[in-house]
Amino acid sequence: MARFVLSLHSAPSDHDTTQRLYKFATACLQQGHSIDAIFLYQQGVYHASESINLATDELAINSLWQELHQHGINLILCVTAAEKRGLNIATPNVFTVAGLAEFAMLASEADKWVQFK
Amino acid sequence: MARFVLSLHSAPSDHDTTQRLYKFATACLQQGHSIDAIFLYQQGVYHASESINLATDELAINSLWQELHQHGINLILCVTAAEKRGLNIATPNVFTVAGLAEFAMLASEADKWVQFK
Amino acid sequence: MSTLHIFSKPISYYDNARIANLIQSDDKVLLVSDACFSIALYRQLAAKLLVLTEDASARNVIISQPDEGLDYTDFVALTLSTTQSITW
Amino acid sequence: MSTLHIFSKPISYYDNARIANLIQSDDKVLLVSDACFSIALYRQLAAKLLVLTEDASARNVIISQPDEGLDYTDFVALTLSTTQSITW
Amino acid sequence: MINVLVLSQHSPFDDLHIRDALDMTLIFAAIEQNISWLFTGPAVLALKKQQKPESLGLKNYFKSIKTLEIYDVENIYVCEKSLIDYNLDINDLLIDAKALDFKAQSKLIAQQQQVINL
Amino acid sequence: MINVLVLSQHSPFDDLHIRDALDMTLIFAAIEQNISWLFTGPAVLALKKQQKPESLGLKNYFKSIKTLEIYDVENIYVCEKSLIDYNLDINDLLIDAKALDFKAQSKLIAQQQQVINL
Repeated sequence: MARFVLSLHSAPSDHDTTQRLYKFATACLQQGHSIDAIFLYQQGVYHASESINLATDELAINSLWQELHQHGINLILCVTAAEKRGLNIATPNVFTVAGLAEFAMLASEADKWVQFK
Repeated sequence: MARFVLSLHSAPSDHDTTQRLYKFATACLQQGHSIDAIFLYQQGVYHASESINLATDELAINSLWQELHQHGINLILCVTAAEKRGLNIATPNVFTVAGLAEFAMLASEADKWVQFK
Repeated sequence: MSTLHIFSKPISYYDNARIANLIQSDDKVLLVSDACFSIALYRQLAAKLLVLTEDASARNVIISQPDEGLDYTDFVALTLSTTQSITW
Repeated sequence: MSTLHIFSKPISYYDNARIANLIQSDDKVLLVSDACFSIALYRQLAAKLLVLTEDASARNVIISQPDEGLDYTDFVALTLSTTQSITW
Repeated sequence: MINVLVLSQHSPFDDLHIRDALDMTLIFAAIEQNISWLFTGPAVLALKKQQKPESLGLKNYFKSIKTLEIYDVENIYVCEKSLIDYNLDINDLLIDAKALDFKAQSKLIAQQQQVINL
Repeated sequence: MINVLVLSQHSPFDDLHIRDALDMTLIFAAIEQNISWLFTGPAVLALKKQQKPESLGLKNYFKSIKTLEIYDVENIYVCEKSLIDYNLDINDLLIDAKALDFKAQSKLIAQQQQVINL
């Protein structure tokens, strides 16, 4: 069984990439693999904004993150990338604020790193 | 003397476009033209995030907006685009929250609309 | 030793002539999202293209021979059967 | 009746063959930001290119004949001397 | 009344580009300006029939594109060359649109007071 | 120790792409992995000498790129074809970099455990 890290590079307005990351992560877990971390980098940091609240006919982004969090996946917000983009990192709900170094160490130990953008 | 509207379509991490919009707006005013509005649309809405706070060797984005605001320019945050992108529109500081209709009316009356991206 | 190349946009988004030079004959090319619209235009990158089936059908695109449709289980397996992936 | 076409990235970012068909002989082409790096590659769009001087010099790029360097005053005037602008 | 052209060049699910352009087009129609919308490059795919993004959990905004006809937005144009590139015929599109060659597109642009590339 | 390749394809002031890639490269060097950085397409322009973004009010991150040598990041590669496209010579670059043809780039990619396109 393999160890994965995933990273998300596009903003929450890219609904299509978000649902693909979610489905890939779910499929990993279903096949018995582990996901050591999902990392929000570049425009992906805006997923940690507290105000994402879309209409009912839109992708339920918050629920997807909530579900991945409940599966025990470490959801990491890159503090450097977030600060550069003016994101308030005080209240990142299901996300853990961490530095690049922590993520790079997780990535170095993983078997596979798959980027989503 | 002409009436302009300007729109910004890229995120605050695009420092280069931000400084260009600022310099263009300043040059308009210096030549006696008026700017009826600067409109934040698409990824540009993230400029209204309250937390933009960059290091001292970075572009002073907040000061640029403050200055344009002090020149009496109407800085408009598109509420539709902001909500779709998970931006908290409760505290938009120097920006006015408005709908697309308001901006479209301003744009229809202006002589020129220049996009920055 | 092979690489998985993942594309999510129509090929006109990429510098395809340059990228084509970086794809080896035993590499895999996977089309997801809006890349599925233009399967035919991706033929220049690989003789056989892998396509995420649910992304293609949501776009009313039919996958036909020699290309192959994949589900997410296949997608995960593909990342494990290749040495590394590049999301272009 | 002429259009101002504004480009801010190297030409490889754009579908240049398609855009070239939409540029008329009396239109103006202005290069700003990273478009300044590749002035020569933009020659296919216009015989004479207008370039934002301060963006070019920050990138260690020299503007030479037949191209013309503009400051922001010129840029504003250019938007007024053309009918409409397109920021590509 | 002014002539405004919205220009779309992005593929259907590339961020919210097409949806932003749709909002802009509908608003200019609502305030009774003479609005036109030109689809070029991969944006022509946004007019392709029988797409079902709801199967992916995504909003089916193609339904909203069809409402353009209800709101009397009649000036919908597509790049003829781009239709060919993506192997589409004018009859494969979900609304009535006029296919324009490059010369006609240039003429359309020249008639506008404002061109908005979204 | 694993082999990690950071891939840059964006132009120098296109958002923060090159700066994100620089951060990633420096971090992998700091945690002592075998990091390489390949510049291809317009990203090769990020290594062009004597740029002065501070004249525009922008941070001069080229100074930080020069520190790669201090941190012993030695595996800096540029696409030979892209250098030609942008009329640059290997001596026009602000740090020592190896120009690679496509075959050598493919070989470099094949040697990696992870390739990160930023």
